[in-house]
Amino acid sequence: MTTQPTVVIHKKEMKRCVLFTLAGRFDSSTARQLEEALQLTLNAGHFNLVLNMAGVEYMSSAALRVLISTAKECRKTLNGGDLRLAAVSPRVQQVLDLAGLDTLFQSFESEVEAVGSF
Amino acid sequence: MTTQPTVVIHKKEMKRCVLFTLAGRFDSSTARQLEEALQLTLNAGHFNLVLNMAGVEYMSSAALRVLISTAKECRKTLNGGDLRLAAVSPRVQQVLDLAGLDTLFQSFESEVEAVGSF
Amino acid sequence: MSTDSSPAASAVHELILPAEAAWLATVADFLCSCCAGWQIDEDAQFEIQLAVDEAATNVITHAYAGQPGRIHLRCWVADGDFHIELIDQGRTFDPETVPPPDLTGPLDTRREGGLGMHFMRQMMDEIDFVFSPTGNRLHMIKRGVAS
Amino acid sequence: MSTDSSPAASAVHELILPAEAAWLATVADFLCSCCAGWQIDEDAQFEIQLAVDEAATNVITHAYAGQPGRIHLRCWVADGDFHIELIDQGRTFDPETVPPPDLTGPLDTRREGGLGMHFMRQMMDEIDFVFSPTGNRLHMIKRGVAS
Ligand SMILES: Nc1ncnc2c1ncn2[C@@H]1O[C@H](COP(=O)(O)OP(=O)(O)O)[C@@H](O)[C@H]1O
Ligand SMILES: Nc1ncnc2c1ncn2[C@@H]1O[C@H](COP(=O)(O)OP(=O)(O)O)[C@@H](O)[C@H]1O
Repeated sequence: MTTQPTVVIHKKEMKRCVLFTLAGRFDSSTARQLEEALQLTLNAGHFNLVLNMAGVEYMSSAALRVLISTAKECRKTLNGGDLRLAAVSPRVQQVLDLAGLDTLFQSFESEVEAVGSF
Repeated sequence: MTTQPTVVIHKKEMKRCVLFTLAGRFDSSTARQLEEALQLTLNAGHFNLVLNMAGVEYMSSAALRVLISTAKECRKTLNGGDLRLAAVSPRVQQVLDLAGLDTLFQSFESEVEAVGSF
Repeated sequence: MSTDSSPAASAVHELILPAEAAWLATVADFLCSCCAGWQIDEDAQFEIQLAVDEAATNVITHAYAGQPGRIHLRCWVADGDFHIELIDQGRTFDPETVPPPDLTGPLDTRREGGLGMHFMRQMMDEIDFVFSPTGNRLHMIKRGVAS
Repeated sequence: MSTDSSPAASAVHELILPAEAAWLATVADFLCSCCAGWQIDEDAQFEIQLAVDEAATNVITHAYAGQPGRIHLRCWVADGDFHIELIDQGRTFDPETVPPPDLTGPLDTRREGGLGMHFMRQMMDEIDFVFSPTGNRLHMIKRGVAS
């Protein structure tokens, strides 16, 4: 049964990056929660971010907007941060492809590889 | 996300009774599936039945109708069969109470006790 | 009739679906979303769901009696009360003639069925059937459940 | 307009909800139930969901621009094609003037947004806006997905 739209955004600070584990349905309502979580991290001065997308069932253009703006902010820092993706499902890949974003985000099969890339 | 209404009806033949483990939402659509499963068992000559209700999230009067008719059939056999309940949740208990059926079905806290009662 | 024009009333949420039992789970999902939006607690949600499920089942089984048809649901909140209307174009009946069920006899004297209207009456504070040429309309109210 | 009177057409399922983003998950549930009933496969369901979600988001964000309002959804199947209409009473716009998004430039030149209409066009076979005094109506068709 549905209650309110729910997503899970789990954040873990690692040595060289911050790892977010995302799950659920990211539409224009819940994308806002993602935006807030990422913005807080940027405000705290962390610009190396990994998003583990394995649990993301659904993602609309509203979520892409958040990924794009966050990635831009990361990259424009002096030390050159980045937002990288891990464990992208075929569904999420389809949405990235549609937006022509597939080549613009570094994407890794597993969380470990993505974290290890920083 | 919802797809089609789904219930799970798992059946296990024990030495002295047949144990059904039920899960999901039993409304007038899915109560029919329960009716079929129970009827097949009665047709096979089994009249000692235990229903483990732990997984039942919801039950309407359509499901009670099935419980009543099955219990009647069990009890009218020569050797006096019965339909007994186990692990009834507060929600399901509320529905049984509303129908004045709380005292008419033997109900046990656990599956083991219900199976052991035969 | 609906009080959604009063200042204390919420928007009306509506769902129109085929009168088939397979859609009852969708009705439950819809109610669940509506109730959550109005901060209706889980106990009251369950009671509303039970009443609406029984009402919709009666429309499917009795009003349309297996014939194809539609059920139109409208629900809203006004002054803390939850309101729901079920509208159908099936046959009419006289709710007054529905006998109360036997809730005390032994099992072998119990009818199989005849509990739906009883559940609706127990779960809701007010139940009102209006039959008109534009359709049958059942209005149910559960009081003081919404914030 | 709707073709639900043709012999090959299904019943029309309808949902009327507040134009608020919190209701998008309910829209998804509703679509999911409708699609499952019409044996629409999961890939097509996902594509329909994406198009409708973008369309509903635009109604909330642009047509009503944060003002209270309603979204009326109607969907049906005819001759194997899935149809959906979104009706709102918000402001109108000219879809022809929406520029296609840049899908090839480097990240720092990409706009944040401007992808919704592109997604709708990619996911559906036909998209048709009709603006009239009774409301704005977006009709989308996905062909050959229903059995
Ligand atoms: N919406 C309806 N349209 C026509 N007849 C109805 C409707 N609801 C109830 N009835 C009549 O009232 C009777 C009692 O209904 P109910 O208490 O729900 O029990 P049941 O549906 O199990 O018979 C039904 O058998 C039917 O004759
Ligand atoms: N339903 C609508 N009502 C009014 N304006 C709309 C509507 N849908 C789209 N638009 C206009 O078209 C533009 C492009 O929409 P879209 O491609 O979905 O991207 P975005 O919503 O991210 O701007 C919007 O910025 C808005 O000006």
